[in-house]
Amino acid sequence: MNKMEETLIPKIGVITDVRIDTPDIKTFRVVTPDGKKAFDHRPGQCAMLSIPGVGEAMFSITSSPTNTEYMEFSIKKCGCVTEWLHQAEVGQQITIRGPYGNPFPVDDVFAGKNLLFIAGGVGLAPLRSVINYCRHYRDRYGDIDIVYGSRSKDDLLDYKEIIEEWSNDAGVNVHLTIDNPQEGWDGHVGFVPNFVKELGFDTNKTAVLCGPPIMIKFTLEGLISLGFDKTQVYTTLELRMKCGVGKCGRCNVGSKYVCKDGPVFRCDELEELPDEY
Amino acid sequence: MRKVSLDSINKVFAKISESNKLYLPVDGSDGVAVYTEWSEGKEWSNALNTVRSPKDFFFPQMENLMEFKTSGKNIELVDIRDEKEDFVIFGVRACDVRSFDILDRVFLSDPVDSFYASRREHGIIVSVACSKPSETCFCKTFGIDAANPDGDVTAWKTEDSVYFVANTEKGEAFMKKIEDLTEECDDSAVTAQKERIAKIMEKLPLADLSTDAFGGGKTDTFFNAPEWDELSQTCLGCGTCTFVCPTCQCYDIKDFNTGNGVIRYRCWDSCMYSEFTKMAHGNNRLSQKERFRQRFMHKLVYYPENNEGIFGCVGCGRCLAKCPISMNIVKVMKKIGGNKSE
Amino acid sequence: MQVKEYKPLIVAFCCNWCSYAGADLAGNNRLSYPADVKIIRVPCSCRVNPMFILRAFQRGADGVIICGCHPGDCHYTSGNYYTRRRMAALFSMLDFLGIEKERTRVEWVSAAEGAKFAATMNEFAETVASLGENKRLEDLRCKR
Amino acid sequence: MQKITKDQLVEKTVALLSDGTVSAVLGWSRGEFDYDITPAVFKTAEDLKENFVWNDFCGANFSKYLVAQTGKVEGKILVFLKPCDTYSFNQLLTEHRFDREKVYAVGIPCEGMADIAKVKEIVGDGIVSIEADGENLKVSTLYEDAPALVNAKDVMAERCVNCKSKKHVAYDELMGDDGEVIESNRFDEVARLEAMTPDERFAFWQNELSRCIRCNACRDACPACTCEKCVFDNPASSVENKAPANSFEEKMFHIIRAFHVAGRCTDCGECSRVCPQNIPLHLLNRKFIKDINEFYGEYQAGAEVGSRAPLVDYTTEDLEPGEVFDRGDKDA
Repeated sequence: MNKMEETLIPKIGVITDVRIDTPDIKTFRVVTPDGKKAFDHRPGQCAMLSIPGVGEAMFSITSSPTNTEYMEFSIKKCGCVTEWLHQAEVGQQITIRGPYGNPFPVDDVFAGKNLLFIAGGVGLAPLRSVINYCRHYRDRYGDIDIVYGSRSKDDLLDYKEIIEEWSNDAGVNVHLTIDNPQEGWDGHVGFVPNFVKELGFDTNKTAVLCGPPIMIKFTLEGLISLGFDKTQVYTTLELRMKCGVGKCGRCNVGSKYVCKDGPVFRCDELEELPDEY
Repeated sequence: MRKVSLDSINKVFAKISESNKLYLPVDGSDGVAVYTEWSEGKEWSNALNTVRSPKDFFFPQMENLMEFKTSGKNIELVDIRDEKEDFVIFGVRACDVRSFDILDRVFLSDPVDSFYASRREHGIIVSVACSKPSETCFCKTFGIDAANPDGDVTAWKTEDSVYFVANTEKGEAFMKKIEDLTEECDDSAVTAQKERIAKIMEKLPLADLSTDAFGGGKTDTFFNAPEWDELSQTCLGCGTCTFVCPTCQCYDIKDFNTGNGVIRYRCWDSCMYSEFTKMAHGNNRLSQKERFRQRFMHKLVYYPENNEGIFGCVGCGRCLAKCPISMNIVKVMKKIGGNKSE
Repeated sequence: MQVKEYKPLIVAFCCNWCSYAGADLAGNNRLSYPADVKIIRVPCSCRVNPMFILRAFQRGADGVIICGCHPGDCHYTSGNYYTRRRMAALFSMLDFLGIEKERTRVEWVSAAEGAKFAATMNEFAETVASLGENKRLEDLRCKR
Repeated sequence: MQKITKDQLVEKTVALLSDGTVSAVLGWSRGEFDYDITPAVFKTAEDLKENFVWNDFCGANFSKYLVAQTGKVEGKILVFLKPCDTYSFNQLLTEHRFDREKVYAVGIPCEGMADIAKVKEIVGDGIVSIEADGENLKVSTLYEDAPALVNAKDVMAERCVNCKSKKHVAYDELMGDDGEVIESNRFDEVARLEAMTPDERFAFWQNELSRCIRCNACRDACPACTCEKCVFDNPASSVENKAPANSFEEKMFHIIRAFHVAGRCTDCGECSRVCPQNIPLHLLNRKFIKDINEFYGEYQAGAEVGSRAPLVDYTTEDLEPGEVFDRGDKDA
């Protein structure tokens, strides 16, 4: 057998930078040992990161494909792999394989549209890749609105980038909210779904949703009450995955495999799946 | 068509095993047939089938994928895939031959699983027609002809002889090797056997089982069927059905720390297990009902939806014989299919 | 190729209150026992779960010995009585599976019995050495 | 041939259902053939009349189902208990695994259950029907014109051949006559293995356990295995494992499984009944039972509610682990 390409066999990656974003989210910069980007990807796609002996897990790639030097992953501490990563230092090697899943349709469906990004908590991680992609090719898209909420000011991911870069872009409107009032916060206070309704967006937009399941559920209801159609709303799913290529059977929901056919789904497509995600 | 007398079949096995490893069902100490590497003195079992399906040969219960050596912050990855040699699996029944096709559609679809692919490439399948199907057999339901199985070579075993026909290039090469031991013959004995088997197939208790109610696009019809509660009520949540099933292909990837390195291996997994879909933040299939439903929906609806209507079951009857509580796909099909088959 | 002299790896689970102190005393008194005896301190001999013993064998031990306080002297009153029953049952089962019974042992060693500790270990290591490598409860993956 | 009939059981059950004594019934439900019987929860008289069966293939022990079902059912659930099942029932009660108040236990006599594998050994494959006919089973197959008559004793499951008791140790109501604890030969096979050399024993178990596919059926069917989360399912235990990666893991799983139920195992034999690979797992459990009887005095788990299992008990006079091997010269 000529050793064929095997998707389950990863590449070695090196963590070259660790940024502490919030008390439980860190952003890791990963390149190959020779300093290159491990592979090309599209906005919304994922990668499998692993630490030998600890485990392997799927993470969305936070950095934009337009960044050709490295990849970034914003990772919340919640299980054994993420806990281990949070203890890792710069220079630590890990393994990486991918890219997996379907990207957001940035070049066809999104082209020329007004975009509305709605994220809650670490749900901004997969959207950051799309947002920065769209900002990079600013002239291809209409207005961009970003609604982002978190538990508190300290839990807002990429706060510096949001304030210093996104807010200053022409035609990009950022709307931030936190769950409870906090000293030193003069922005909006309240949950994302209500905030979306208060902001009352025009329906001439394509919306992209990401966050905890409960937030997605109520925000989607909110958007529909504003007159949005489900075909205008995209979201991403998360299920347990092992292989990443639609074979191991873990992320199978209905006839779809979230790793291969998702994680990006249009909300009307989601509705056709059995209620198991 | 060529034949060899049953008395001389061991000579055929000896000839083949000169150049290739040869596996065939052999009765174990407890009388249960197991695929065993042939060597002098081992006899081809008369059993209808093995408890463990031959999917093992292509998708083993456990296989090492790669190794890691770690030192400080560095990781060294060792690709441990090795060169495979051709091997022969002899005596595979029609249902199990079809199961390879079902597995192929998973493992050989893009991206190809190279571990599976290399085994598949090197495996030569000699199938054998069934002469005495069991009451648990229902391969006919899935359009499988027990009297005329696929495979690189098809064999028929009669009272005194074994007849062979090659179906593929690999099969031709196999026949070439045993040319001196076999003689050209007409197909009258085989035709007679085929007719006899066809009659038995008609009489099997599950002969009327039909898949008409199932298939792709039926998710909404069955997903919320009230019968799932009753069907799954006493399911133990063990993995017997999945592990004896020739088409179940779910797997887990795990790491084993040997103390001087890490072995990453994969092993069979079962959607019936409670932690199959468990994530750090929760589980999307909390009860046994949901897990039970997943297994059967996958075989009867999801798989055909993705594979031009082909069902993920071959009717081998292993789960009928082995489930500790005798709950199985036939009972599920009859119950939720609304007895449309009767 | 140089043939390495075979030295058995012994895992000794020692209770914190008696046997570990006994081992300590053996050390303080410069009594010698094989360096390949690896001591694992446990709060009480009854902390030793059968899984610990199997895992020791998996990871390369050739013999496993459990040392606790003498019956009646347990720091927790009755822990070692439970150990006694459990290990009797477990060792008998290992023997039933054909695993050499000489590879497992329970000994009671008090904090004052440094000499007994050393003697026990010497004798146990010798016994295990005479059996050779643990083959019947080995995990080949850990032997490379 | 069972002494009590299906009709008697159905009649009794329908009466208890209709007068409101119980709201559900744990019983055996008919299958496609006459031997593939599924445990089921019946809630209506119609369902019972149509699907309830009682024959020589009703081997499943329902005790463990009570753990889950008593929590699901409003009111009382009726459970049928064969004599051996009553021991498991008591053992679960001892361990406070279900609420006795929610159960209406009906003891039924058992003349021993048949093993379909043994039937097939005698009459061959292709069984289309099995009927009780006096002392015999009348078995019709696809391949023989006349049905074969097989003596029920000749096809009895191993655990029934070595039945330890026909006495019901727990019930709210008993149908038919109660039996007695029986002097059985159930330890003979264990003794035979004990008499072998360690090498022979090792070869024996290596051969048996190498067939294990780690389907966990033995664990999941065992009425004594009722941990909410098994150590072998717990990723944090570092022994979580789904596949028998090698002979070590096969042994580890079976040693730990048997050890964990040692002293609590009632010897109901479900582990061996459900094993798809026909591994004689009950021998491991019986070895523990035999040892415990010899070391610490006769003990039958589940014989009475509340008894203290031998491995969570002690006396100051217990024998030393090293003495275990000195008592006899079985290894000589």
